[in-house]
Formats: sequence, C-alpha cells, structure tokens
Amino acid sequence: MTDLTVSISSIKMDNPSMLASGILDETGDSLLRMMSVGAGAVVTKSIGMLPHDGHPNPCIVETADGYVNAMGLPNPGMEEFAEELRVIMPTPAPVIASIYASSAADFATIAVSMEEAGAAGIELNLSCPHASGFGMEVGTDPATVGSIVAAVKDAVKVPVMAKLTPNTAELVRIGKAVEEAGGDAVVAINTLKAMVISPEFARPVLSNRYGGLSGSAIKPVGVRAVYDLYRELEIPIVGVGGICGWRDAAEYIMAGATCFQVGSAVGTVGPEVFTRIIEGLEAFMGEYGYPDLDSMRGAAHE
Amino acid sequence: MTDLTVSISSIKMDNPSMLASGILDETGDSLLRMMSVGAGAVVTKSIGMLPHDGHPNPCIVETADGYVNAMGLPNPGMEEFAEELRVIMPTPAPVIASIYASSAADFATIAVSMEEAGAAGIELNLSCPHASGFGMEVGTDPATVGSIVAAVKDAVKVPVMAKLTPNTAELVRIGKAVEEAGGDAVVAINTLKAMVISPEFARPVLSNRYGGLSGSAIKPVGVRAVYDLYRELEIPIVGVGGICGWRDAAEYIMAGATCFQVGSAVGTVGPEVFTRIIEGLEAFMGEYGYPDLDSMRGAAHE
Amino acid sequence: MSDVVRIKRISQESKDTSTLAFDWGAHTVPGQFIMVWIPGIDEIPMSLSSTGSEKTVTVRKVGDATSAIHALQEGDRIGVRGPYGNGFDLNGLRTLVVGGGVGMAPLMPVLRTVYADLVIGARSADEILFEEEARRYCSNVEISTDDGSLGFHGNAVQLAEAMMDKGDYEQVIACGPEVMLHYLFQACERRGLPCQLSLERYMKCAVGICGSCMLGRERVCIDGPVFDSERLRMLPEFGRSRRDPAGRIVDL
Amino acid sequence: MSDVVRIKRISQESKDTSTLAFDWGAHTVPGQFIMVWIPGIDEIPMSLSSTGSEKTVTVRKVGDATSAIHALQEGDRIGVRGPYGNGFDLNGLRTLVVGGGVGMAPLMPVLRTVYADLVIGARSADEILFEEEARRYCSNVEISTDDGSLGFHGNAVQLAEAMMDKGDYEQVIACGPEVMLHYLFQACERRGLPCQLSLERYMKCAVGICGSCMLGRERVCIDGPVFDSERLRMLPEFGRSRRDPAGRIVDL
Ligand SMILES: Cc1cc2nc3c(=O)[nH]c(=O)nc-3n(C[C@H](O)[C@H](O)[C@H](O)COP(=O)(O)OP(=O)(O)OC[C@H]3O[C@@H](n4cnc5c(N)ncnc54)[C@H](O)[C@@H]3O)c2cc1C
Ligand SMILES: Cc1cc2nc3c(=O)[nH]c(=O)nc-3n(C[C@H](O)[C@H](O)[C@H](O)COP(=O)(O)OP(=O)(O)OC[C@H]3O[C@@H](n4cnc5c(N)ncnc54)[C@H](O)[C@@H]3O)c2cc1C
Ligand SMILES: Cc1cc2nc3c(=O)[nH]c(=O)nc-3n(C[C@H](O)[C@H](O)[C@H](O)COP(=O)(O)O)c2cc1C
Ligand SMILES: Cc1cc2nc3c(=O)[nH]c(=O)nc-3n(C[C@H](O)[C@H](O)[C@H](O)COP(=O)(O)O)c2cc1C
Ligand code: FES
Ligand code: FES
Repeated sequence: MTDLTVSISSIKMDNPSMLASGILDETGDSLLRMMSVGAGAVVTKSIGMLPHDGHPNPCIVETADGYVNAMGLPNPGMEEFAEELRVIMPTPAPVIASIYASSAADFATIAVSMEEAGAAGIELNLSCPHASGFGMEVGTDPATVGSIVAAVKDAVKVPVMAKLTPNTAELVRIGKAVEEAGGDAVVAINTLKAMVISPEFARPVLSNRYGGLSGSAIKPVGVRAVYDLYRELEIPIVGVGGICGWRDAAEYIMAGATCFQVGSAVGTVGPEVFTRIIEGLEAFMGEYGYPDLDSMRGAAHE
Repeated sequence: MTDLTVSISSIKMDNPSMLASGILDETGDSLLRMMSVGAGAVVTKSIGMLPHDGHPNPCIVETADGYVNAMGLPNPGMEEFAEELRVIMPTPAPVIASIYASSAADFATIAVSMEEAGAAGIELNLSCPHASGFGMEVGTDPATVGSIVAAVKDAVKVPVMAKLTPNTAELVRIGKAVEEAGGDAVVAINTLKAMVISPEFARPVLSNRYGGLSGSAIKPVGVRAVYDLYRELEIPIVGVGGICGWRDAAEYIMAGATCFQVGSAVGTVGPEVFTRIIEGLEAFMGEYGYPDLDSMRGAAHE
Repeated sequence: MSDVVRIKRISQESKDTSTLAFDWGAHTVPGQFIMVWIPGIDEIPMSLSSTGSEKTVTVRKVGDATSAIHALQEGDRIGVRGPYGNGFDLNGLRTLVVGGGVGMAPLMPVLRTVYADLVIGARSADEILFEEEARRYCSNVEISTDDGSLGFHGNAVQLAEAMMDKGDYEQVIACGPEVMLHYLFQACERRGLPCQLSLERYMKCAVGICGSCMLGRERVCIDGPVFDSERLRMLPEFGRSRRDPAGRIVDL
Repeated sequence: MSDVVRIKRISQESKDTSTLAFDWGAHTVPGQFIMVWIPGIDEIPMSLSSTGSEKTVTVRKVGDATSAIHALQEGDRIGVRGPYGNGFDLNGLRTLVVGGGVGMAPLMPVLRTVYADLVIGARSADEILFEEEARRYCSNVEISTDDGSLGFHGNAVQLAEAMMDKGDYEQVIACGPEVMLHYLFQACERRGLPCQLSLERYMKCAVGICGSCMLGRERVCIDGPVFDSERLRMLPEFGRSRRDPAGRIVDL
C-alpha cells in the first residue's frame, strides 16, 4: 500500500496536492469544489486588508503553453473573506490562507483574521510580479522577508509558509531568510515576470502591461528552483509551477518538494486534474517501489 | 515598399533576423546554410580560447514548448574556428562571433582573433546558465560586465554586443553597465536556468543536471526583458527567446528590439523559419502601414 | 484562440443595440461566447449571435466598453478570444425559446438550428430585437412588452407561462435578465419542464481559473454559461446574488 | 517523444553485438534512429532494427555506453527519445541492399518491407549479422568476409559490384562503415545507379539545432541519416572527414 499522507507542521494532508493561490479560490464554494476533486489542501486567493477589484480586463492572455496573467490581486478583503471561510468550516481538507500586504504589521493583522476564521495555515504572498507595493516588491529583499515572516509567526499559531518569486538570482538567500525567521515552509515558484504584446494594436495586451507567466512553460524553472532550495534549506518546500500531470508532480517531489500545488492546469486540464495526478502518482510509486513520500522526496539529489 | 534593412553600428543587415548563438553555427558550412534561408546575420557558436567537448550526453531535453539544454559550450577553440571563418569569407551576410572566457583579457584575445578572421561583430556570452566559471557567472555582476565590455571594445574595431542573462532581477542594471562601458548593443535573453528530472530514474536528465530553457515557453519573459531594457537604454537591443513566427518577431520589435535572433525554432520549425518570419513581417508591416523598422520599434511603449 | 478581426458590417438593431459582423474561423456552437477586447478600454464577454464562419456579436450599450464598441466603424479592428463556454444542448426536444432584451443574442444561433416557438420580451416595442429574422425560422413568434406598446402587455415570463400551458413543449431555452430567468425557471419547475438557461457573471479570465464568475460551485465561463434544471436547482445564488469584481457578494 | 521503456528480450547476435527488444508505441519508419539514454553513462544514437510496435536496437560493443547497454538485463529500463531522422525512401525500385557490420541494423526493417537482394559484409564469419532472418525475406543473400571465413573472400563493395554487374538493380540501399559506403557510392556513380546511404556523425541534440552532426550543410540527425546520390555528390566531407564532439575536423 502506498502512503500518500504528508504534513507541513500541523497541517495534515491526505495527499500532497494543494490548490495554488489565485485559482478558483475566492469563494467558499469554489474551495469546497476543489476539495471534492481531491486536493489535499487548498490555498485561498491572496487576501488583503481591504476589498480590491484587481486590474481591469484584459487581465489574462492564453499562451502556447500556459497563461500570462495580471489579475492584480482582486479579493473581497479580509473581513468579508473571513466570513466565507467561517461558513464552510469545518472542511474536509485544510484551508491555507494566502495573504498580501505592504507592511509586516498588516501581514500579521490579516493572518490573525484568517486563523480565527479557521485557516489551517498561512501562505505569505511575497512574490506576485504585477502588483505595485506588494508581492514581489516586498519579496526580493531577504531582510524584509525575514521581518514579515517573524511578525506573522509571532501573531499566529498555525504554520506559516512564504511564497517566493523566481524573478531573482537570490532565491535561495530569500529561502534562507524565511527559514531563519522561523517560517515553517517555503513555496516556490510564483509566476515569471512576463509581457505579451499585440502586434496589431501595437501595445501590451494586459491592462497592467506586465504579467506573470504560469503553466507548463515554467515547469523546468520551478523544478530547478525547488532543487536549489532543497540543497540549502531544512524546512519543507512546496513546489509549484506548471504541474499538470503526475510526472510533473513526481519531478517536484524528487527535486525535494514535500507537497506541490496546481494552478494553471485547473484551466488547461480541468479541476479533475487533482484526481488524475494523485492516481497517477500512486500508481507510479507502487510500480517503482516508493512506499511513501519520504522515500521519494529529494531522490534526484543522490 | 517596406524597408527591412537595419544596422547595429557598422553591422549592416538586409533584414533584422539573426541566427542565435549555439544553433547550427559551429561550422562554416552551417553558417552559410543559415544565410541561404534568409538570416540577416548569423551569430556563431560561443567560442573559447581552447577546444572544448562540452558536457557529455544527454545535453538536451525536449519539453512541451521548447528545449532544456546544457551543451556546455562545445567549440573547436579560437584558432580552429578562426580558420572556419576565413574559409567562408566574404559571406553574403555578416557573421557575428559569439565568444566566452573567464577573464576580460581572454575575452579580448578571442575577440581579436575573430575580428581578424572576418567577424563583423562580437557578441559576448555573459549569460550561459550552465557552464561554471563562464557565462552567467561572469554576467550577473555589473562591474565585471563593464570591465569585460571595455576590454573588448579597446581591443577590436567591430561592434561589440553583450548577451545578458534573464536569471536575475538586475537585468536593466547590467544593461546599463554595458552601455556605460561603451558596448554597441545588448542581446536579451539567454535561456532560463532550468532542470528536468526523470521520475523513472530519479535523477536529473541532463548530464550537467542544470540546463537552460529556450523556445516558445520563454517568449513572454524575453519580450518583457526587452521592454524593460528599452525604457532605460540608448543603445540598440537585440531580442531573443522563443521567436518562431513573424508575430513573435513583431512583439520583440514593438517592445524595443532593433534586431531579433532565432534559436530553438530552427529545430521546432526548421531552418526555413527565417524565410517565413521575414515574409510574414513584411506582409504585416505593409498591411499596418509601417514603412520601415524604425517606425515600428518600441511602438508598444506609447 | 486569440485573434484580431476587422469589423465588416454594423447593423443597428434598436436605439441602444447594434450587431457587429466579422470573419473569424473559430469553430463555435450556439450559446458560446467570446471575450471582446477594445484596446485601452476593457475586455468584456459577448455571446455570439451568429456562429457560422461569419460571426456576429449583438451589443447593448450600457457603459464604457459597450459604448466604445458602439463607436466603432466598419473596418475597425477588435481583439477576440474564445470561443468559451458550453453552449446549449440542441437535443431535438420540442422547444420554447424565451429571450429577454439583449438576451436574444445567444438564442439566434439556436433558432437558426432548431425548430422552436419563441417569446421575445422587452420593455417596449422599440427594444424588441431580431423579430423579423426570427419570424423566418419560427412558426410562432410572440412578443411581450412591459409597457404594452407591442404584443402581450406584461413580461415575457407571463407570456411564456400561457404558451407552456397551451403548447406541448418538452423544454425551455432562455436568456435574459437573471430575475426574469429565475421566474421562468420556477414556472418550468412547477410544470416539470426542463430548462436550459444562459446566465451571466463578472468575467475576467473566461478560461476557468480566476474564479471571478463563480455561481455556487460552478464557473459560469466554462461550466456554463448554459445551465440545465438539474444544476440550477443546486445553485441557491441563482436569481438572488452575484459577485462583484472583488469577489464580494452583491444582491441582484 | 521521450519515454522510459523496459527491455523485454535480449538476443546475442554475435560475440560483440546484441539486440534489445522493448515495447514502444512511437510510429517510426525504416532507417530512423533513436537516442538511447543509459543514466549516469551516456546517451547515444541507435538505429531501430525493428520498427513495429515492438522496437529493437542492435548494439555493437565499442566503448563505455555500448558496454553498459550490453551489461543490461531483461527487465531493466532505458530512456529512449525519437524517432529521429528521415528514413529510407522505399520507392518500389529493384534494390540491392548492402550492409557492413552493425550497419545491418537499420537495413532489417527495409528488408522486412521491400523485396530486395542483399549483401552482408563483415570481417569474419562470426561477425555476420542477421543472415538467418534475412534469408527469410530475400531470394538472394550473399555474404562477404574480409578473411574469407564465409562466402566471398573480400569486402562487401567488391561483392556488391559483381552483383550490380550481373543483376538489373535500379538502386542501392546501404549502411556500414563510411569508408565502405564511400567506395560503394563511387561504384554506383560509375554505373549511374542511385544510392541511399545511411551515415553517422557525432550526435548531441538529434533534433537539428546543436550542429554537432554537420556533414557539409546537412544535419545528419534530421536532414539524414539517409542521403541519396544527389545530396551525397554535394558533400565533399563524405568519406573523408568528420567532426569530433568539440566540432574539430578529424580525418576518417
Ligand atoms: C457570458 C456573457 C455573455 C454576454 N453576452 C452579451 C451580449 O451578447 N450582448 C450584450 O450586450 N451584453 C452581453 N453580456 C453583458 C456584457 O458583457 C456587459 O454588458 C458589458 O460587459 C458591459 O460593459 P461596459 O463597460 O459597457 O459597462 P460597465 O459600466 O463596465 O458595466 C455594466 C455592467 O456590465 C457588467 N459587466 C461589466 N464588465 C463585465 C465583465 N467583464 N463580465 C461580465 N459582466 C460585466 C456588470 O454587470 C456591470 O455592472 C454578456 C455577459 C456575459 C457574462
Ligand atoms: C544515426 C546513428 C545510428 C547508429 N546506429 C547504430 C546501431 O544501430 N548499432 C550500433 O551498434 N551503433 C550505432 N551507431 C553508433 C553508436 O552510436 C556508437 O557506436 C556509440 O555511440 C558508441 O558509444 P560508446 O560510448 O560505446 O563508445 P565511445 O568509446 O564513446 O565512442 C566510440 C565511437 O562511437 C561514436 N560515438 C560515440 N558517441 C556518439 C554519439 N553521441 N553520436 C555518434 N557517434 C558517437 C564515435 O565515433 C566514437 O569515436 C549509430 C550512430 C549514429 C549516428
Ligand atoms: C490567474 C492566476 C492568479 C493567480 N493569483 C495568485 C495569487 O493571488 N497569489 C499568489 O500567491 N499566486 C497567484 N498566482 C500564482 C499561482 O499560485 C502559481 O504560483 C503560478 O501560477 C504557477 O503555478 P501553475 O503553473 O501551476 O499555474 C496566480 C496564478 C494565476 C494563473
Ligand atoms: C542548443 C542550444 C545551444 C545554445 N548555445 C548557446 C551558446 O553557445 N552561446 C549563447 O550565447 N547562447 C546559446 N544558446 C542560447 C540561444 O542563443 C538563445 O539565447 C536561447 O536559446 C533563446 O532563444 P530561442 O528561444 O530562440 O532558442 C543556446 C541555445 C540552445 C537551445
Ligand atoms: S472568468 Fe475566470 S473562472 Fe470564469
Ligand atoms: S545532433 Fe544536433 S544538429 Fe544534429
């Protein structure tokens, strides 16, 4: 029997798959739906202090092998979203609240509100590449990252994970800063800073001009990032970027990921992608003699 | 009539397409072949002081939308390659010699040898993501980059372009360093640092473990890089990354590129990709009223 | 599929509604929609009111983006991507089609494909859309206006109910304001008549990942926009509330 | 297409040559090759010696990677990617097939498909490959050995020339050491007989981008490995020089 259970500190999961932040996770019902198709945990849309519409349309472009998006962190705000969570609690799988803010204090405030509403963990969005004053802009400096992680760890009891940007040569240093500040896990990667231009209209397509590239296109970059992090960090790594089948998930786990997240493939494959990945992973582990995830994790490093 | 001619300092081209370094450009005959299918200029394989076998196989992986490669800079060395060039001179299109070295002095030595052999320009490979002591490792520090550019500029009369790595948040600063050191152009982007793992064999596929992602997958990242550079630099920008059709080329030009290079598409589409891109670009420019490349360049910034 | 198309023809359908025609090769089915990009303004969902190789959208002017569309000239270009959504299930059942206002748009490809009776509802006579063309396909076209300026004086649901009671329809296909659709649904439920209703929610990605168009557990952009009775019953929000662009609950 | 396959069966063909069979769904044509990955050792090009849904490669032990392949057991796994290359043009002409040494490998799928006469050449009797199977497909199988231990005493080209002069062949298809192929090509040119020869060069990418396999202006991996007389005439390097992994010119 293959054992797919896994945990990140106190977050216990039936399987290592998580819904990535920003994907069908702005409402309670959508979170429940993703649990029903097999997600081992779900991460919410990144939630801020106040309601926010996000960038005007167009905020997504379909590319050959993924998406370039600049949603601009739309969210109903901490208070209204806490209510969404309260309504669905208790849930069949853990809910991890992704949060964003422009100061350590605000991060802590939102984290507390999410914990109170039932979140089993907090994911700090330190990596959104297309929101000024937030995301990546706070997430490329190791000291700032450390102070945010420390502030949130002080404020809540649930595990705190930090989501990192790949748009830097300093990825591992920032991961170290998370670890040193007491973070429970790092999540890598967020989207790659990107742009799509319309030749006919001679302008960037996205209203925000810049966006973030996700989907299969970025998988080899994400796998590399996780591999790099695993060499230097002790805390668990959650791998994300371009996973759309069990092979991709297996690559991330062998690179060193404890869990993995699926985002774009919910669109390109469909929500059932979770069921398929988990079934495929289980079959692979059975055939290749991995009794559990521990035995497989980091296997590509040997 | 649409005018497709363009120049980078003294390098005059019939059209703005260039063969990217590392693609069918290790022998004189292969360079001639790429000119025959329409490349406006060709960039050679990156040449070092001494012959080098490169990394053992496997050194390439085909991904959904591109390649991950770690050739490891195989090349016959400066002397033998200079001979390849001498044999084919004069050529119907300019040959730009890509060179790599681990010190500014070596860069200058190789550049001189290439100039003497007939190269119309020099491209400094400051960006290969998978060769220790070379490439990206010398190309992520603005001061080092500046000193290499200055040394090569001192040594040769032909234009000198510096090829930048996208694996850094400092891209624009490094571009600035090239400009300040007297570089004639920047080339962006080289491949994204990446890895592919084989689940079945529980190991990275490439013998070098790390490789560089190229092809359609990276186009939105390359376009963004060129857009960023164009905002800050005065010198011309050569765009490269994922171009496989005229639309892609048009995106780069509108982002601010003076010329563009095509690499992976020579494999995925075929060498005729040059003819097709140029024809498509000409038709587009005719239909949308761009008499020449100047009128189109940077159009997405307005 | 994302493209730039050139507007071939513009027809004024009523004082605030126009149809724009363009050639676009994408294969589409009745009930699907596209995202229309008006550079510098917005990108908005629009049902296809023709689904052949010549496509049309029929646009009611209600705000910035739709006004910008109304300002376009023949020969101008727009960005389109899609088609998105599931479309209607054209199953051969005897069908009553009910269109309210610009909700007629996605119903036109249905009427061109299946033989059905039709109710067109609007506030007043000058807002009735596609009557002439519809009469070419349908034996029985009935009109309702809120102000009684044409046809039945009252709303489309009342008229449709009367027709359901007379006729022997096996299903109802409809599009229009959600409140109308909600009453229509209840009328059908009372009669045990299955429905296919095309709904709207605020759309951003249209590809089923952003979650802005959620209606209960359903993504209107990809699981919809057409919902059948079975799914409608599981959607307590239907007819009651929607989400604004920030994801907040707003009463209808 | 990149896959991991499990070796079903290993057959020893001669003292230094074995055939490995595995199931692999890729559609391939006679004359194509694959890249075989032996993790931790190397990845090398190998012709397919069977191109059905069960594929085989026939490997001569000459160095590290081929020795590692010879050390594999049934049930072991290898990585494969491909198929690559153009393959032979099986055009219905009366054909003489000439195989030298392990050059027989890509010719076996040809012999299974077309009706041809065959010359098998090797240094000595115990290095003759596939004779038994070939006799099942070919009316006329002739053997040459350098040491005269079996069949014609001499090289395959001499034997082939004799057969060309007797027979009324319309083309020659061959694979083997390049020096042999070069002489064979000249023999054919003298007789005005078109050839299709499968050549080898050092391969890294196999997808036509790295340039390591250049032969003049041709990429052996994708424009080849099979070249016809017309293209062979344009390749002054053919039979004379090749490139080493660094791209340096090396005499053959
Ligand atoms: C699947 C679908 C099909 C549609 N088909 C048609 C059609 O065929 N003809 C037609 O005239 N209208 C159609 N609409 C409605 C149309 O999208 C809106 O009228 C239009 O977006 C209004 O934009 P505006 O900028 O002019 O108005 P605004 O002033 O910006 O908005 C007016 C109202 O339009 C709606 N709206 C605005 N943006 C969006 C958006 N991105 N997604 C959904 N709703 C939005 C909101 O309810 C808003 O309150 C459809 C909507 C959907 C979801
Ligand atoms: C298209 C093609 C089809 C081939 N088909 C067959 C076949 O069916 N059966 C068979 O036994 N052999 C075949 N070969 C030759 C086979 O690839 C080499 O024998 C093998 O690579 C040797 O590897 P090694 O490590 O054992 O020997 P090494 O000691 O590494 O090398 C011995 C010689 O093999 C050649 N070689 C090594 N690596 C490569 C490489 N990457 N690409 C090309 N040549 C290389 C070189 O000439 C080298 O000098 C084919 C080669 C090509 C190009
Ligand atoms: C439409 C969309 C919205 C996203 N929103 C968020 C977000 O709010 N917070 C966040 O941390 N990441 C967000 N992301 C990034 C994803 O969580 C994920 O890191 C990225 O898409 C790579 O994974 P994928 O290739 O599986 O999509 C978003 C991605 C997409 C495509
Ligand atoms: C097989 C291969 C070899 C390459 N070798 C070099 C090289 O020697 N020097 C260099 O500067 N770039 C090299 N590159 C990078 C390309 O020149 C180019 O920057 C990159 O592939 C992105 O362009 P593309 O998407 O069009 O391939 C190589 C790329 C590939 C795929
Ligand atoms: S509009 Fe994004 S999920 Fe429907
Ligand atoms: S092996 Fe790379 S081009 Fe042929």
